[in-house]
Amino acid sequence: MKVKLVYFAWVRERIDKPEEEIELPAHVVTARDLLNHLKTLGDGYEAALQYPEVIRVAVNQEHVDQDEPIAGAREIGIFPPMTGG
Amino acid sequence: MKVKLVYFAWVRERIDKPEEEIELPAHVVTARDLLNHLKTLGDGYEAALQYPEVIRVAVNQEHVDQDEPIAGAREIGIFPPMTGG
Amino acid sequence: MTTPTIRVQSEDFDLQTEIDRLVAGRTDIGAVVTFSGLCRDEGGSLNALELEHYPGMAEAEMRRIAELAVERFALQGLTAIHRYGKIAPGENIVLVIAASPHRQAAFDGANFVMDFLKTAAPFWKKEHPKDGTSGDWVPAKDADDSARDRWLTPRTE
Amino acid sequence: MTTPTIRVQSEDFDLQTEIDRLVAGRTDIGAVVTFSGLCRDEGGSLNALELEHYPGMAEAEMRRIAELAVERFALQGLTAIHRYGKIAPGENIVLVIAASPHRQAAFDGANFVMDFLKTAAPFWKKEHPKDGTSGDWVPAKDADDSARDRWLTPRTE
Repeated sequence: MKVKLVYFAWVRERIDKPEEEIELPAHVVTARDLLNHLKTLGDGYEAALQYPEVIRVAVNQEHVDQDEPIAGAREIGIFPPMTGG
Repeated sequence: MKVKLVYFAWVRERIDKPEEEIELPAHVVTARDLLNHLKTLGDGYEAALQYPEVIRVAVNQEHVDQDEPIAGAREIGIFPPMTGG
Repeated sequence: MTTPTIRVQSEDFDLQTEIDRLVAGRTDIGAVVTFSGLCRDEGGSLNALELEHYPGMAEAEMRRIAELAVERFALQGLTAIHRYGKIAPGENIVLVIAASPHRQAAFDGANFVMDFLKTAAPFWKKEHPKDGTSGDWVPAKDADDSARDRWLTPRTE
Repeated sequence: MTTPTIRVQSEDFDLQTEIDRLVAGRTDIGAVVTFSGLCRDEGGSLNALELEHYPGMAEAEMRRIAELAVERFALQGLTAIHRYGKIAPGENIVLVIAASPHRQAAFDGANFVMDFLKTAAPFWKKEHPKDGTSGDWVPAKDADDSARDRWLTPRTE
């Protein structure tokens, strides 16, 4: 499955790109699996996702818990806790 | 003691004047005494002060309880509960 | 200590202008909460409300309440403006602005001022109906006393 | 049901203009509460905050939160505007307006929207210091989670 990933704030800065399309390996089922997979893709990813428990994930622009499956996602947002307002 | 009385809202309408100066009889000590004295001054006063417990009194532009003495007052405001805001 | 701005006036006010006055030249204010109270016409039968006030005492009570709020909530700025005279449905009656570094204090400050203003500031509303009859004075509401009294109970916040 | 007005924009906003849009032609609104959040510079060392957002999702989350507030507090109108891009100290970042027949619902509605917006709307703040160094991303605050969570406990109001 191909999916579009979009990154924001310091996650975007550390991965050093705003978005990309990747092919998801079959063992990636949940949002947490995805973060763990991304961590293996290089130093930037490693730095961005060093503490995956603080990272927020949105599937098709809706917040999801990290243990939710991401099957059917067209776009997955990955970002730090929000600090707007 | 001479004192200036100022009336507002339906108290003013029923007494039919916005203010007046009166001479306080010696037996008028508290704000409640004053209301009871005014009630004897005519039909308008009687109608305005029919239920004296709802009437608010201010001495020199500060709220007072009806059992407070009014000695030394220059100006006494007499009015219904406030409905601003 | 912050000195509140208090005004009793017949003219309308502009919220942005009043906020700008409060925050002008400052960069330490993080949160501004405003409350505006409007003349409401539930049944479509109201021509206007007439606001009567006790000149001098109205300003003094508003200032007293405003100073209590500034101290209790450590506000950086507070403005309270109350109109008098005839006010048509949809028009502004009262404005409170509270400024603070953080949002909850600004919310609480504006809320506190409104609750006390309703029950302690010497203003009275009379209805002027569209049908030309002599209208009634708006009765005071017990709910307003209850709203005020929640600030008087021992603090749990 | 009331449809909230939601905007994500780089331009500033004018409170009175936004309120006028909300109440125009209506005479059933009695209370309008606004919250504006400003860029704050505690130490005098800040050149600007840069607000980044997730386009599309930011609007969708703001709308979701706004609709929850409209339903929960029976609001007659709700506007939420959040800016993005570089914002200098003293400038507006966010605006929430809640309108209701009565004042407490308007206060609660605006307060609720701000608490959820802080913790759920995808916006991030980066500091740009005056000294030209690369600034830090503003860290999320536990206090913001606590402020949100008070709306989730069983209601006592």
